[in-house]
Amino acid sequence: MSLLDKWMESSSRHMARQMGRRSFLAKLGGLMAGAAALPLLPVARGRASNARASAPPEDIDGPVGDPNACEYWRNCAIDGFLCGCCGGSYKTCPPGTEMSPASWIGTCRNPLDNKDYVIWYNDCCGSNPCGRCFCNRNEGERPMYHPYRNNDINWCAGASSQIYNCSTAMVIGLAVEGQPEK
Amino acid sequence: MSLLDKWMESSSRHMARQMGRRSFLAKLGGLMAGAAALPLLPVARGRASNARASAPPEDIDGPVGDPNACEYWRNCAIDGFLCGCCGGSYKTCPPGTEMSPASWIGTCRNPLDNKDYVIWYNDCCGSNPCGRCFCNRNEGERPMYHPYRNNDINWCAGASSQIYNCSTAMVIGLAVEGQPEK
Amino acid sequence: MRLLGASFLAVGLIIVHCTTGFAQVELQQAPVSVGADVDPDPHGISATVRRELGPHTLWVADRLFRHSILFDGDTGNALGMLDTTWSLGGITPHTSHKRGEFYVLEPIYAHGNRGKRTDYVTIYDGETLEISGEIELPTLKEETGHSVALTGLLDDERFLVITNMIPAASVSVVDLEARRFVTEIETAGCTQVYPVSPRRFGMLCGDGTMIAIDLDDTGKLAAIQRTAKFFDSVNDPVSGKGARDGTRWLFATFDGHLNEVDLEPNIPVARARWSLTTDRERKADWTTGGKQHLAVHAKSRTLYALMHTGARGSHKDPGSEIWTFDLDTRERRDTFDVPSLLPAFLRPVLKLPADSIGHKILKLVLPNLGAHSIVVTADDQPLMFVRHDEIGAIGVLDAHDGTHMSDIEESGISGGLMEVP
Amino acid sequence: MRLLGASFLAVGLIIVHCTTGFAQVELQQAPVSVGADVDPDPHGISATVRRELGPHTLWVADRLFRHSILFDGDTGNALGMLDTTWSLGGITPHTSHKRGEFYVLEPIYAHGNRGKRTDYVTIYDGETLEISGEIELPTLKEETGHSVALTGLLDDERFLVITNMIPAASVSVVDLEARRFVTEIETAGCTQVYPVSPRRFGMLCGDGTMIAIDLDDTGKLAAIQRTAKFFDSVNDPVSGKGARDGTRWLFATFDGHLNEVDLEPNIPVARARWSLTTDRERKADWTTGGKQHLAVHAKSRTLYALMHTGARGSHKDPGSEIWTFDLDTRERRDTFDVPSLLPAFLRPVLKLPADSIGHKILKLVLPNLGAHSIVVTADDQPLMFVRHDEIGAIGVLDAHDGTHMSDIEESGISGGLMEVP
Repeated sequence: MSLLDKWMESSSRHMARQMGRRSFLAKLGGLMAGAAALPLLPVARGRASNARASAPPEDIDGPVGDPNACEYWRNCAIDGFLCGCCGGSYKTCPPGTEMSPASWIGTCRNPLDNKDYVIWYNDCCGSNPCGRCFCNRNEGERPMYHPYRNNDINWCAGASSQIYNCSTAMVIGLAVEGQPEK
Repeated sequence: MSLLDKWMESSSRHMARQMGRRSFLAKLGGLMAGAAALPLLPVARGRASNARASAPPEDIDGPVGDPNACEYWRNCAIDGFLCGCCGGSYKTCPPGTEMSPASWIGTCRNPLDNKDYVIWYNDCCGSNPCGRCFCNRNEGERPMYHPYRNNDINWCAGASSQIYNCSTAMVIGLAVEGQPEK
Repeated sequence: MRLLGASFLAVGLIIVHCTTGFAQVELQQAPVSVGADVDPDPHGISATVRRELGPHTLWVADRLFRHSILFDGDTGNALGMLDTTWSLGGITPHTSHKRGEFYVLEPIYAHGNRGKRTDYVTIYDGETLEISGEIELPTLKEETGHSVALTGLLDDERFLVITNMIPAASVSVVDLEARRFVTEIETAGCTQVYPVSPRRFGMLCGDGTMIAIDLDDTGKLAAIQRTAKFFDSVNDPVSGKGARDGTRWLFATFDGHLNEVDLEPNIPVARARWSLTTDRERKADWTTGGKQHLAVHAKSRTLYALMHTGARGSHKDPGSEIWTFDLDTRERRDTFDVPSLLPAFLRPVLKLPADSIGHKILKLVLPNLGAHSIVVTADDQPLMFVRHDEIGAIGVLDAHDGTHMSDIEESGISGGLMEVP
Repeated sequence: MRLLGASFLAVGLIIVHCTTGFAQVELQQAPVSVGADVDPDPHGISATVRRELGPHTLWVADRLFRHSILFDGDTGNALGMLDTTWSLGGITPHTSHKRGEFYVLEPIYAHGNRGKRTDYVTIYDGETLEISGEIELPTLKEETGHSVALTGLLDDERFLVITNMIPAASVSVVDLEARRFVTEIETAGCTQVYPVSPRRFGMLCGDGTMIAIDLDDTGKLAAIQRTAKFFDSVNDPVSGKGARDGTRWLFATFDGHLNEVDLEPNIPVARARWSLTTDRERKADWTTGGKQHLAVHAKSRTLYALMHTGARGSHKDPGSEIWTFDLDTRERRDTFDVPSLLPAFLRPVLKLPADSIGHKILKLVLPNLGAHSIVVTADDQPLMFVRHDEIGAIGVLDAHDGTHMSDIEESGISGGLMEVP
């Protein structure tokens, strides 16, 4: 079990104990209903200073470097239409759609720096399915009892409309470990 | 111009004069809203006695005799999904759908008796498109300014739901003439 | 406004009454002599679905057409279809044979694709397919995906249980007899629903266990019992795509091991897992995969598994072969090839006659994409239906010997699930 | 209820604020050291459509996905998409360049696919594609088909005119500036709308004439003028699938004759028709056909006609060739082959890399189904887009010489229309 997964387990238990499950869920629900500006992450990250911050290298040859190809390195656990083929990009939703506040994650290796990144597959919601660039890759994907690693859930259920348009592939940060089974 | 078409022209003008267009449309609208049991036919027929009535011969070899084939003799001006592939038949709507009260007509020749029949392509409405056995034949089909011979109009617009599922091909009677261009 | 000198005014100018299928003209005007000696087809008749569904009946869900089609698996004929309004649907309707009803779960927005969302269980009459009722669900958490086991009808067809996932795992219970929502049961860490009796269903848990939830006669939570830990959810997770064998549910792991959980005892019991593959097959990367990748024919004690070769991460890839096993001895019995479904998908698109030369060329040229889903009927002459998630054709196999008997063409376009009601 | 000893409780347990794209953890708990030295991608950003649409922008409507996609015709990239909620949709949105808005006509039911129907013009912001307004239409007669010329935006982008057909022909006028429905004009015997100026549009009539309808500055009917009879609606009807050339509209008859109607004079004038085919070609059954079968490039005075060989009744069949004519001299200029669109449709289904051997085999083996629709951009380096009604791929041609430059793949599945906004 990866550190990440272990942490998820312990931190969620901890939180539930601290807050009481009811109040925690109530708070969560309130936040979700309240503002699309409050994304719900299954991981936390350090207060990185902008000075130190960098981005993963993207100058990769072939489909592994093409954000609109299923083979794109970030797409290792994506299931859906690539937003880059729908008017958005792998980091932005198409015009008129809303990014889901909750979503699943994957752990994908960047072939240039050989580092594993945690990728957050945010769905874009509120418009009929895009219908372009369908990809289904499942490296490190897990069944529904591991929800934050499951790509069969309609994550738009957390948005103001559950109508699914497409999926993005955004970097949250470096992974401490590789995919959970490794 | 076929007798049928001429008659349509004169009878509709006649009716409109008789009733006043406003009241005629009001009546028509009321009937359409009121009951699905009141179909709106672009032709009229004699009070045929049941005793004299017969049906066109249907024992035809090959696709011309297969109601679920585009080549079926009655389908000469159909545009849509064949109801026989959707849970209904060429004479009945699929379960749960409603036959449109108004529709377009075609004039198709039965290859066994070599007679021309007026076919009434009633749409079945209220369920999402069937998606099976799509056919588009346009023998005698006319542009939208000849509405009762036009199969591009969504005839479900006359039903209680304009959602189109499939199309039937029902005999109204013998045609006095062949297709209008002949 | 001046009259435009129109050649005609409107469509449908003659009003005709349709009484017991016979058309009577209502106008004074002399009608054209159309069909005086031909019986007109009666207007306004809708077909019905026969009350007793045959053993080879099949529900097929499609996300893009937003409906499920009920097929006669022997003829490939459609018997009827039911709408699903949502955009990511693809769950087949539930069937009450007792009450003669079908049930569709659907979120409905107040204004087209927008506005307030309310979830309903829509009740259809089993013969007319007309809506006979609606049950409003107070929860807005049903997750509207398209996996197996998101919803389950318990054995006496009274309680429907529905998986919720966001923001937390829970189950909604609906009383279909009383036509009302009953309760929501929090199931922290456990999800998907696996019915085994009128009042009990199982759920898979992230800690490697399975729970059995017992309802009381009102549908409220009575008890929760848990198996010992029987799988490693990180290193060899069991797929949620299970197959039922009486009171047992069978689950394959990503690595091709089979877990059997008996949910009959008060405290459910997981039996020791066994491998669907030999060491040699495992080395060649054979494993289970797909969307509905296990099926059981209980009478002949047969387990069917959809198999492919692939590394980790391939657990949703389509299978190329179907392996059959004896459910009791666990011995491998047979191997069926998954038929190529692309020719049956393309034939109608290209308007090629069945078995024409063009159709045969398609069969020769087109690659076999495999299948994501298999289901098997429960009768003595069982059929197996196989489907690829992205093309709309279903292969029909003799489930005894794997003979590819026919195809159901135009069953949809985009995958959802299949179910023998 | 006892706690289930879950391995986790819910998804999304850590609340993170996203301010100017930078994530800040809100919890006291020590977070995992994820990405401390990597800039996370900012959450919640939606793209916008550029304010000035390029000359090669294309709207493509699809009935099955129930949306229209805005494409950049040069790159084949999607710029955005707008929903249409109805089941038989397939009309592209209207564009106001002046106000930076798009308009979609949609019937909305009170309850999913059922309940009271209300029709709306839904207004979208041209950059964000968010809904900025709705105009309710009191009429319930909009006929929701998918032909050309069912709706038309008049030249100064103020008035939208909408064809009604059932139970009688009429036109609804909507003031898009004031965002209100204005009036319904009865047009007995005349239908479809052909804009020619800010206040005037034409309509084709069943008696073989065309009318010009003039609106006043409030959108109400000012006058109706009628041409002499210029076509025989029974023996050689003009297709309603016209192409605009300034104040003139061009219509082909089923037999391949071209009619030109000049709607500039107060009383509109139909010029003498001319034939697109020679006697020899006519004998070989060459004629126009399809769904959008004429296109005009005004600057180069070019008329494009989608041509096929076929008998009466073939007027909606796909075309195999595109013939070009000089609009002024009426001389035939060139012949373009319609490219085969099936390989571009199947390539993504089969997940074949572009120009792979498999892709090339498809090109060799698959039949050319032709195309139902053509549109041409208005600029100096015009592109022609060609589409088959039943497969989702669009061919991109150099409109000067017919070179097949590229394909726009996955533009939809079921054909609607195309429009250069």
